Amino acid sequence: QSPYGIGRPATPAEIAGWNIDIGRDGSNLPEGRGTVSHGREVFDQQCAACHGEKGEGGVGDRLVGGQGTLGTAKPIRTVGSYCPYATTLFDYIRRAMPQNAPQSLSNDDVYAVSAYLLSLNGLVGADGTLDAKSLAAIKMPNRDGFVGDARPDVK
Amino acid sequence: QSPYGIGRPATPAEIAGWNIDIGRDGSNLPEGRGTVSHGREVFDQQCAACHGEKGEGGVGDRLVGGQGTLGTAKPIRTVGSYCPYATTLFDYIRRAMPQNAPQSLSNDDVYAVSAYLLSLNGLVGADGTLDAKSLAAIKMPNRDGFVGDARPDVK
Amino acid sequence: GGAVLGAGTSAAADADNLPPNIPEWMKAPGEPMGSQPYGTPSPFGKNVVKNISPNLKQYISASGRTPLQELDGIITPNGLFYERHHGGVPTIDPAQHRLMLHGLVERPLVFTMDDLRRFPSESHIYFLECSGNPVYTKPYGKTASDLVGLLSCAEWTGVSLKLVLQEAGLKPEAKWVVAEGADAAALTRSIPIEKCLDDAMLVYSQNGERLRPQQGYPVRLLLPGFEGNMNVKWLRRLHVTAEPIYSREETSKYTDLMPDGSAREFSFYMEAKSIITRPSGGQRLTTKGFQEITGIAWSGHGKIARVEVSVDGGKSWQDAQLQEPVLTRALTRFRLPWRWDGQPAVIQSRAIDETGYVQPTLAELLAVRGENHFYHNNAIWPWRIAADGEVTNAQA
Amino acid sequence: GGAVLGAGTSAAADADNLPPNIPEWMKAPGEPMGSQPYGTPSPFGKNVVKNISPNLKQYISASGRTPLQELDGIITPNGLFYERHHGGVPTIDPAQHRLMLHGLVERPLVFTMDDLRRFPSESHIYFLECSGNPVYTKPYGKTASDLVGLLSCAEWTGVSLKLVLQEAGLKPEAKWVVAEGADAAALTRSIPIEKCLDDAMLVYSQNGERLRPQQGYPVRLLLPGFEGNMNVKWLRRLHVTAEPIYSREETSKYTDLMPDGSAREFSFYMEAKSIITRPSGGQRLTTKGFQEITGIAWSGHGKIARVEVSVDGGKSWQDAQLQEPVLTRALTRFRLPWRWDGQPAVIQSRAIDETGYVQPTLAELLAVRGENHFYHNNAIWPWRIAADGEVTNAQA
Ligand code: HEC
Ligand code: HEC
Ligand SMILES: [Ca+2]
Ligand SMILES: [Ca+2]
Ligand SMILES: [Ca+2]
Ligand SMILES: [Ca+2]
Ligand SMILES: [Ca+2]
Ligand SMILES: [Ca+2]
Ligand SMILES: [Co+2]
Ligand SMILES: [Co+2]
Repeated sequence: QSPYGIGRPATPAEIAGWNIDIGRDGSNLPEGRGTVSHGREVFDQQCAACHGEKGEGGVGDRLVGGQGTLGTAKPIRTVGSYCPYATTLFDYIRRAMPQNAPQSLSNDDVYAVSAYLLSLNGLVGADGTLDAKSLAAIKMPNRDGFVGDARPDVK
Repeated sequence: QSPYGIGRPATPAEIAGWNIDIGRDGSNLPEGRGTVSHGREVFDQQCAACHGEKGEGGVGDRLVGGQGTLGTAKPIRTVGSYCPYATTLFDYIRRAMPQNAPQSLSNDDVYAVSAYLLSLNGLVGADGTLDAKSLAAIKMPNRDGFVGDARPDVK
Repeated sequence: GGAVLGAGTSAAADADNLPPNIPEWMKAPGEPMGSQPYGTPSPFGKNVVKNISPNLKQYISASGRTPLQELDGIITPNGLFYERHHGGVPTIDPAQHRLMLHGLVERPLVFTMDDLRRFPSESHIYFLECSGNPVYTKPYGKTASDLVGLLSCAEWTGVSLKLVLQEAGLKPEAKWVVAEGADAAALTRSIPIEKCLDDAMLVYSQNGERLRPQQGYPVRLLLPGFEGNMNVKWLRRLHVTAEPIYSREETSKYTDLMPDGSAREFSFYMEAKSIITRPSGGQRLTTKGFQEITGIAWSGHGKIARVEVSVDGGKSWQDAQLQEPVLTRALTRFRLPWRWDGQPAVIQSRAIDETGYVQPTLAELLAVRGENHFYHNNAIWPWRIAADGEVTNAQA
Repeated sequence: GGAVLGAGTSAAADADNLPPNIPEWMKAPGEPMGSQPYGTPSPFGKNVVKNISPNLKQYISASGRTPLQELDGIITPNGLFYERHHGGVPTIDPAQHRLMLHGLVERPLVFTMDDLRRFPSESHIYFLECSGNPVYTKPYGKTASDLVGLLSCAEWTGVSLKLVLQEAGLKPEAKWVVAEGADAAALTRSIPIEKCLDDAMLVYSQNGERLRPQQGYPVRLLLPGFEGNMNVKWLRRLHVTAEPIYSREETSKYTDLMPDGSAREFSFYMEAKSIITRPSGGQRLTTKGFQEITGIAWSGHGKIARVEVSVDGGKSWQDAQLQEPVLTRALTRFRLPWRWDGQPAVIQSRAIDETGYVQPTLAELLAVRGENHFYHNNAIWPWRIAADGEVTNAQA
């Protein structure tokens, strides 16, 4: 049925090992959980050097604040103000952060540090915990801020 | 009259310094002259290391012999057997030889070493001398051996 | 005679090598055969390198630009192809690289590089451009490379993505393909299935030879006309899905903020654009009289239909000559003969593509998109020529 | 799946980097931006270099071949462009290089490189081939590169020679132009004026960037379709004459000896030719089933009209698909889908150009030209595939 007969079947175990994509509905979020307070520990140790003590930015992006600024002359785009889905935050941290050692965090730690960053942005309580279900349930402030490609927009 | 007005005039002195082309009629051959015997000295000192003691070849091309072989199964193409014009020999030695120091020979030496190579090929007497006039007058054995491009030659 | 001088033109000549003298490089043999098993440019061209800012915040997620004003024709040599990566350039052993194809397919598959090369191949000349090329706000760059150097063009060889997807068998719900790179950013973008079944390719060669590491060795995605970031390099995984994955690179980055605070997402195509590369910013006209004006034009929507050039600050426009053949979604070189009268002048080009779209001015773009739009700036870019021949950015 | 394996394909995979494991190159950042201001190929491609015999008599007047069987598409990357020089590769300072134009002209002129770049420019993709590619006698080469690797193709940019000649004004007696290189061989060839006023160019760029030293930096002659040697590199002088100069390179060398002892002189054009590059000598089929057959075709007389491929030792022939656009005097990539049944096979291609000329067999050429002809061998070259998949030269 394969027209060229090229390639070999991918096994479920192989797919599970490589498929780290998280759907915006939370699909494919792994098991595990993490608290804001553990997230603060992870962040202080592994993230603050690049993103600042309070996520205010440095070599790495600013991660906190900016809500309400997107329509102003000086928009501040952060995870809190701009990112439409919390799943994206989890997905990105797991695949790419910390920049010096990507894919090194446990799933629990990714939940924890996501929880901490969301708490810094006022989107999770200071004593909160995140797991697959609660992370998927978060409604980000800019969730409905995106529109399609309207180009050609100059006539 | 120059459509683009690009470039500057070349002076006669500049042209004279660079124009080393020798026509097959001997045009543009320089003043000077050289004997076979002086040519042997030049050759022994500056050419034999690459072309062999008697021009039999080495790192450089074989320069002697081969007359009468061009139509055989093992043609030997040399200055003597193949080259249609003696002017080509002069032109090439002056511009390109000795390979380790091109354009270093005096015109007299180029005449001399050309005379020597032609004498080894039986085309100049052992006590001969070459200058512009006598070099241009030499009729090389393969002078009439060339034909035009007959392709396409396979149908 | 005089010329358009680039930044790196060497100093005045040493008369020893000028006529009537014999230049020194004719008096001794040059480099022997094999001194460069893989050739490199002349040492006299050592200034022609990628344009990399010495003041970047960090160099792991960063970009390096093609020195467009130094180049001719439409092909970018591989050594000068622009770079943008988010996790540095990985060193991948092709024998250990795998491409996994899974998700909404009948038969999830794993391919080796040898497998990918066994498919029917095809080659096309396409441009590739980063969507943030250039930004909308000052300070604007000085040279053509500073402005739009995140742009290159090559002959790509690979397999049609459609054939690879057919090998796995798409399920009816398949609407997007999520592509992931094998770099430290595991860079991820969602591609609409229509593009994947149209002209998308998995490419392994660039200008004849294998991809450079900076361009995705051993295999990358190539989406003709789509913004550079989507052409995922070091491709390791294709996940066929029903909706986009909303990856960080298609939400936080590569979306276009509008003045009202909304943002355009999934804005894939690079619209028609052009720039004069000679004379251009940083160069100098050293003489009045004949000067060719030349540059490049391109459009993600197809072929360039026309390039117009103005030498009077936009008052009047003339058609430039287009280098043949004009290829779809490739750079198109344009040329216009011109005589400079020695007076100050403002020169600029505008591209029109086969859809009839006309490259806009910066003011027109800013009026609609505002200063915070960041991506997809395809404005006309004028150069100012001063009476002394200096060429500078007329918007700066 | 299996594949056509090239000589340098890496060894078996280290399972640590295979799925389901995360490959090591995703777990730490790669090379930062700027680690290669001028990019180079992957270290895993270090076997893809020019094919230079280790047994040459000397390396000053010698050649290095393009590894054709490793390449895709039609563009040869500059680093792998074939080389042939007679006095080594000179290192020329472009600021001290001059082109002199004299002889049967109204106004002898000297041009700087800046002058030459001021003329109207044009770019074309053309092949370049050495006339001795390959020889007529055994031992024949093992690989496509060994056989016809003195062949490459690039996008060239420069000025039409016609414009430069017009600048000096040709006298009516002008019939030839003698071109001289600024190398240690002061290499000299006579070009008929018709070619000089047709498509001849003075080129300074190759695939976008300046010529490589090995290809004539800073300026060379480009005579589309003419034998490589005439495309004089490091061009310093154009002498307009009434007859050819009968230089050593057009008498002693680059003439074609016939069986009767006569020799063809001024045999300029490279006739139509093709070769299968994959699968080709030195490679190995590792599996039965689908294999694409691909190769290149070219003709000095214009466009390739058709390429036919035989997979049964010449009994039957099928039309291959030609890569678009087919350009005049450029390489044309051809492709044919094929399924190998695991049996021994002999595969070969033959090119037909727009003049209707059909690429001949070696036997046909030898019957007319004999074994001592040396140059302009454009024979069909068959490859033998053994039952174990090994591909070898079927004429060897
Ligand atoms: C060595 C420096 C470094 C470290 C350590 C690091 N980051 Fe980052 N981070 C960056 C850089 C640089 C970027 C921007 C990358 C890009 O744009 O490609 C980034 C981007 C991000 C973003 C995306 C922000 C956005 O708005 O798109 C998040 C979220 C993030 N980092 C979280 C973390 C977390 C959590 C950690 C620790 C577990 C961490 N980072 C550690 C450098 C670092
Ligand atoms: C360092 C080595 C070397 C030296 C010294 C040298 N040659 Fe040569 N010569 C060569 C080589 C190599 C060639 C072939 C060059 C080529 O084919 O491009 C050659 C070619 C020639 C040819 C052309 C032969 C033909 O049939 O086309 C002539 C004539 C010649 N040399 C004469 C001389 C003379 C006279 C001298 C001394 C004044 C000299 N050579 C010194 C290496 C040398
Ligand atoms: Ca000097
Ligand atoms: Ca976009
Ligand atoms: Ca000034
Ligand atoms: Ca390992
Ligand atoms: Ca010839
Ligand atoms: Ca065998
Ligand atoms: Co932990
Ligand atoms: Co003397």
